[in-house]
Amino acid sequence: MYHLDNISQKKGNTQILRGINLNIDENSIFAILGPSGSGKTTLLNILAGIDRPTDGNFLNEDGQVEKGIMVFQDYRLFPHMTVFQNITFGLKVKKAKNSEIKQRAENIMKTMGISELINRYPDELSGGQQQRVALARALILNPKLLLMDEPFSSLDEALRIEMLDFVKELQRKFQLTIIFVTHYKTEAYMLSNKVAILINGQIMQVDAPKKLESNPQNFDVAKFLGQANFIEGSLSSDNFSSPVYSGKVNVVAEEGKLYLPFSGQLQLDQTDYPAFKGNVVEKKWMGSNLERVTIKINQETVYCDLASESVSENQVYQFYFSKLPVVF
Amino acid sequence: MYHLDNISQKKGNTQILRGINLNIDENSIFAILGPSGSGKTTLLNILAGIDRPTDGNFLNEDGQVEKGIMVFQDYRLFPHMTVFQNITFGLKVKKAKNSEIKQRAENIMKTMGISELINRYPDELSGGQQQRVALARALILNPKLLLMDEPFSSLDEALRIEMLDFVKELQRKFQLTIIFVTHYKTEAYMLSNKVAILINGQIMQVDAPKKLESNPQNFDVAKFLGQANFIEGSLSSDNFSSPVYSGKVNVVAEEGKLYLPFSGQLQLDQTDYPAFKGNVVEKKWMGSNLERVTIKINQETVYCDLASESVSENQVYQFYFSKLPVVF
Amino acid sequence: SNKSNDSKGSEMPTSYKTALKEAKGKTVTFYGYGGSDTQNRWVDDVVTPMMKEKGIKVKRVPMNIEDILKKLTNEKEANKKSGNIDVVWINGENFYTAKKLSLLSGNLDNSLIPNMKTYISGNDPDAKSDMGTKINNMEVPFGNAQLVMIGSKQMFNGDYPTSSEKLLSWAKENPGKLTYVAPPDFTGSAFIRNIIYETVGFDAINKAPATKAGVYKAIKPSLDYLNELKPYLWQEGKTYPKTSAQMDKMFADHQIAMTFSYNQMYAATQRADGKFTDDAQTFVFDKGTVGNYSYLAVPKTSDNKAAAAVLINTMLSKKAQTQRLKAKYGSSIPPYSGSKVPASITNELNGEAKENNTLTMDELSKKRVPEVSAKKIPIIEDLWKEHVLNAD
Amino acid sequence: MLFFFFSALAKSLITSFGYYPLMGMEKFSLHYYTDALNNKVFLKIFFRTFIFALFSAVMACFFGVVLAFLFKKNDNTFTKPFFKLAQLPVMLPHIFIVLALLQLLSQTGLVSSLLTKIGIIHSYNSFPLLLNDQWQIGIILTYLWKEVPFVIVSLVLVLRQMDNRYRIVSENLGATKWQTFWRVSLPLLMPAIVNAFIINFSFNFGAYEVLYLLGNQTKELLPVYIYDLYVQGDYTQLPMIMSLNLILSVFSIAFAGIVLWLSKHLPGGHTGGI
Amino acid sequence: MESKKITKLVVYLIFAVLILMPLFVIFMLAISKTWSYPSLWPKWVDWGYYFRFLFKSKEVQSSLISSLELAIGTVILTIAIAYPTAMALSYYDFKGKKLLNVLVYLPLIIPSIALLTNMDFIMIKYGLNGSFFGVVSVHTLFCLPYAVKLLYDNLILWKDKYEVASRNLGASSLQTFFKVTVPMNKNGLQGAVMMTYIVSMTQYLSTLLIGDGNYLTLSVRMFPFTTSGKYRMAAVYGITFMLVTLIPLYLIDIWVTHKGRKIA
Ligand SMILES: Nc1ncnc2c1ncn2[C@@H]1O[C@H](COP(=O)(O)OP(=O)(O)OP(=O)(O)O)[C@@H](O)[C@H]1O
Ligand SMILES: Nc1ncnc2c1ncn2[C@@H]1O[C@H](COP(=O)(O)OP(=O)(O)OP(=O)(O)O)[C@@H](O)[C@H]1O
Ligand SMILES: [Mg+2]
Ligand SMILES: [Mg+2]
Repeated sequence: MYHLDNISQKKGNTQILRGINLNIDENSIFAILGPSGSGKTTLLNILAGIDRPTDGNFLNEDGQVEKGIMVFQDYRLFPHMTVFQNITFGLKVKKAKNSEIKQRAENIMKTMGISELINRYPDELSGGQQQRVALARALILNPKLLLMDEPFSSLDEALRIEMLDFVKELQRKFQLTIIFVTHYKTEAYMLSNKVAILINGQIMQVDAPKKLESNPQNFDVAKFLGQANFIEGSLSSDNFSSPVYSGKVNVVAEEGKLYLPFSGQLQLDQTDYPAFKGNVVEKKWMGSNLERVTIKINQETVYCDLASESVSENQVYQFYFSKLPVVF
Repeated sequence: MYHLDNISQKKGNTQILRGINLNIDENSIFAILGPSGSGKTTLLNILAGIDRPTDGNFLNEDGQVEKGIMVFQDYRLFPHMTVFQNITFGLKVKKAKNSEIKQRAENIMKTMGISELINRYPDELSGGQQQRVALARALILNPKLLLMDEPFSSLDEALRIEMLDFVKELQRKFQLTIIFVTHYKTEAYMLSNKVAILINGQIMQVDAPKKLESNPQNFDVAKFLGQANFIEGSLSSDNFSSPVYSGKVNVVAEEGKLYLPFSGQLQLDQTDYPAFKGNVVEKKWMGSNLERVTIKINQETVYCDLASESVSENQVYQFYFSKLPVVF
Repeated sequence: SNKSNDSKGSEMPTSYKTALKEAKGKTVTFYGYGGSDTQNRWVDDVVTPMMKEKGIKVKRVPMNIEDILKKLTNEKEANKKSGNIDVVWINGENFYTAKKLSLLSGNLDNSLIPNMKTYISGNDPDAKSDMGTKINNMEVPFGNAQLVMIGSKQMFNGDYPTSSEKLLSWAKENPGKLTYVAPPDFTGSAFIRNIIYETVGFDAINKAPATKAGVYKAIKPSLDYLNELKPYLWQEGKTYPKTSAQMDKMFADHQIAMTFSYNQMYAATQRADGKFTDDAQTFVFDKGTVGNYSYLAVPKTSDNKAAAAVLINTMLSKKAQTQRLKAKYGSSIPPYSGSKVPASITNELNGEAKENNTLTMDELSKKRVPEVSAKKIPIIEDLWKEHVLNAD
Repeated sequence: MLFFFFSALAKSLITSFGYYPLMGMEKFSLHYYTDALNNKVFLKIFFRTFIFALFSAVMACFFGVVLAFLFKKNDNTFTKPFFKLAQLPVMLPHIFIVLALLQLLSQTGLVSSLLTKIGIIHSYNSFPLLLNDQWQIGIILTYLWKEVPFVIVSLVLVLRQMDNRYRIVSENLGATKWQTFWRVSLPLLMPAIVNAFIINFSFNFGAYEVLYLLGNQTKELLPVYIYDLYVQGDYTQLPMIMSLNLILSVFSIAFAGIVLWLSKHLPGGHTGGI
Repeated sequence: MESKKITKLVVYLIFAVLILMPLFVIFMLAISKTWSYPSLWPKWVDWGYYFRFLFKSKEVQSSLISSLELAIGTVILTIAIAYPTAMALSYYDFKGKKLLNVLVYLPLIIPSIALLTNMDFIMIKYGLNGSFFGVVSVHTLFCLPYAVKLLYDNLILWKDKYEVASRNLGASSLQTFFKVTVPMNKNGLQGAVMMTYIVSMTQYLSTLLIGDGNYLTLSVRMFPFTTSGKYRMAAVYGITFMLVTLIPLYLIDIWVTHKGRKIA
């Protein structure tokens, strides 16, 4: 178990992190998900021992500082080294045997699909290739604690999934602890069963993916997990009233906004919670057999992801909530 | 109409682009989608006049070279300038009026959510903030031809959608031509109605998003758009036989692989094309009300995205193709 | 490095004999101006081998006297009893300072330096005082220098300006053809002193108190003379050559008609070197020119006083001084007292003078005037700067 | 080593306060400083020296920057030999160029000879006085000959490391070559230029050798003024000499500080990573 | 395009002439006699003179060795001090950084009369005058401003981005220094080594004063000749000086530009 104990960070006049407390299981993959500028990189830098926090500390089970190996958001490939030299840097400085170095490098380069780039210099690589080299450079070390800062952001989906699988397998095989940071929730969900939401320098929620989406703990989390409509209205005890929907709701916070995620909450099938009648004005195909449907209810616009072809444009449908809606 | 006429590029011994021909409508958004290392950046550099192709040329309707304004994949913010100075650089060198510069900068910074960063230097920004500044620096110019290289890769989903909307609006308002490059297909689909697939330095297909997904023109495209199972089997005329499925197929290419995309092809509802019976061994929640379901048929494993909760683990279901399956 | 522990410096031996014995196997350092290759050659090719025969090594260190002095004062300030400098080439103002700071050891007398006894008479004024500073056995002369003028035969038409009046009138007729090196260059400074002798005489300056006001009062006519000359100098006296080397080049190029040197054979050596032609003729002022000796001294901190004494004696020896008459060693006149100069040397000198068409030793010594007190030299230089250079 | 250095500094300082027991001077006082600062001649020389040092350093940086940019790495035919050539003067002591200039530029020098031969001038008298002249031309030429290459070398060493990524961006955003140079390349090099400038200025302000050989007596410069005092060998003047030296040093340091401080506020003052 | 090339060519030629002309004059001075107005060419030229002199003269040879000894010692000591200093200045923020930034120039600024004479006093006091270490440390002092600033110019370009990465991957500080810092900033190092070597080589007064005559380097022997107008001797030393500076530095330059590659 790793303990983040009240970590705060301030740079210049900006308070970037505000008292972060977290416990991270060893031998697991832990994801930190948060919007741009929320402090993810700053936190990871502290965990890697690169930056010192203004307050708090990061200790392992034995109460000791452990420095994780980092995959940097901006790659930081050594510009004067070839791909091979970059990847084997960590092993070289550990004075591993040459034959072992070579073999491990070959393996990992194959997995990453960068075998042909072995003698290239970083400035002769594409963005995604650089990112893979950066990933390989850290993964080759099978570090006990691995820290990854948006490690897949420049990879296409197919590659990303391959990489995810590879990382998962590596974690299982070598019993690594992986803390990784991303702004891309699907990635977090796919890699980890425990996701912490970092917004504005604070940990807002730590939960399993599905729990997060279904029960965001506050408005900020809901908004960030986003792809949701927030309908303005007025609240009196647990009764909400708005042009779109008026009726019973589950009150989580007092912002007075009805939370309607694009997917998972609205459906056409009948349930106990009728939502509204609305006119489908536009459909935009989104891949994965989904369509983003734009619905007009009176003057309000609501978006909703539905299965492809389940509705037609310019028709009015009755929508239902799949469960009692939530108000923040 | 912009014409890409047989553009080829070679660097060192690597042939990066191989005779690219494309026509791009003015006043539209054109997406180039391709895997990592396929040559997207290289192509965009040529369109921006930064690199000279070894062969071919890029001309506008009048047969002239037009230099587009570029959003660089690696941002390239001027390290010695503040956010404000970076953003207004293009206007400054055009000698725009100070009051105008200030007003436009304020507007765009507000839209990008970086107003508070106005006096920061690039090395005091997070990755996503840098990307937004890079975007703002180009967008503020309302350039006739705008080239964007993975402009949203470091942004979280909520922000990305805001940015996409903003770019779309800008395009409409100022009648821009936008060519943008991405590896992230949803992004391409959301921004553009015409997507070119660039793989291995060649344009493989140019189509509307939905058409692309439903009718990939060859195995490479299919694999890239991917999130698909490719089942090995043998083909005799239009009859395919494999442990998973044997029967009639639509033959596109002769690789002899059955193409089963994770989503959109397999369903539980009955159709004219029964696929196979399989045992659901795992479900992984994917957000957006989808679950990735792992199905075992004999020894083979097939993945499939289904609506959440539509199947249960360790049960056997009958699956159907939504249309006649395709073999590459 | 040949440094010894600084517990104590060596003692000055009492006789040359003990010195010789003590010095065997030692290395003695000779510190002095290193810009004269003829002189360097003399030390390296003549003196060093002679010392080697006596079992002593010589190391010549080219260092300007102000730096040597500063080093010695530093040693003293740091309370060091021993140092690296064994023999110093020194004279005039610097000797005055060194003596005042008691940096030098004494006892350089006839018993320690036998050649002093042989060649230098005790009442030779230059053996008793160095520019007005009593020597007190702290210095031994080892070279003799006298300011000579070198004129262009062609430009002066054979009629050299042998007095300040002649110089002035020639200058008025030929504006821009004369100049002198600006002090504190030592030949330039010597020229100005020589003009003082010409205009007010040695006694006037010699008796003047060593204060700025006193000297000014005494040399006012000289300064006036120089100011009168000024507009007829090269560049109208607005600028002066900075080094004698520069002036020599101007002379060689016939840009100016006259240059100076502290070495009476200078024109000859320069001719041999291909820098001057036969056009260069040596002459002196009728009333004489400034002459002075260069001396050797031994610092108190010297580690090798015995070897130092041997070196000084060797430099003063007839053998070494005879060699020094050769052009390649600078054609330097020995510092021997007039009565004690060996005949062989006189003959050689006169022969060479004839051969090179310059002044004989006799003529020179007749036209030699003594130096002013060392203390007054900086004052004169300051006054020149104030009243001539910067006069408007 | 630093200990030696600061001890030496302390010694200068103590001496400059008039404490020099060797000459029997044992009282501390500031009067050497006040005297100097009240001395019109000294102040005039000081000001002249400052103008001179500033001018030479600015010129050196100007030509150095222009040349360094003209022969940047992206065109290879000139760059390599150019850089090698620029290294040459850096390697030679100043004294050499003095020697060569005397031979070349004195009124009877080679240039004058050449001009006379081809009939442009009548005789050496019409050749302008370039050495030991009122305007310090000889000194400035010497300094330029040494310092322009120094600026070039130190800039090229940085330029080599700096790729042209930012130049590309700038041009892509519509800047002209000139604007790019002015707004992007130059600011990025700014710290290096400032460093070279300060080094040159400090040298020009404090070194005496060249001034000693090529200066003009009526337009004396500070280092020579001090050096002449020193050579006179009058040790009672040592405290005064030290105080002048320290005034000179403190001024240079303050000037360097001001330049560095100003440079933080110039474009390029904030140097982020590249 | 074409006219631009021509302009460049012209500028280049002018530059080359301006640089080479004085060097040529020095060379000619070393091998000639009787070169006075208004002749454009010396009357007497002996092409072999220089080399004969060089091989014959024990003095030149021994001073060459002294010069090299000191220069190499100085380069080592200077780099050892300058590198950490430059890294601290360019990477980290600390109290007194601004002050240090300015103080670095001090050895250059304080006139040599004040600095050296008092330095000599200190050296004498601690018995270091005449020692190798003493001379080298004084040389180092004068080299430090150049070395620190040249290294700084380069280090500031990347800051410690890559060092951080290297240490994070498990490299020790020393490994990081040799495998990352130095190769990435080899241009700065080249500049620093070059300037240090040159500055050490050209030290005159400090070598003489602190060296107590134990190190009669080329500069020490040459200086008096130059000031007293023995141009030929000075030129001979000068040429030698140039050769021993030129050759090693060009070798370094070749090594730096050819080994490895540009960093972009
Ligand atoms: N040196 C600095 N001075 C002031 N503020 C800073 C500095 N460095 C970073 N910040 C601010 O701290 C916040 C967090 O930055 P951080 O890089 O940790 O974000 P992030 O979560 O990694 O974002 P992204 O996903 O965009 O990379 C940002 O708002 C950023 O502007
Ligand atoms: N200087 C070079 N020398 C040789 N090959 C190069 C060079 N620069 C790029 N390449 C190769 O060209 C191919 C295309 O590169 P490019 O940067 O255009 O890819 P990309 O499509 O933008 O990829 P990504 O999405 O990863 O940024 C890559 O395989 C890359 O390795
Ligand atoms: Mg980040
Ligand atoms: Mg790319």
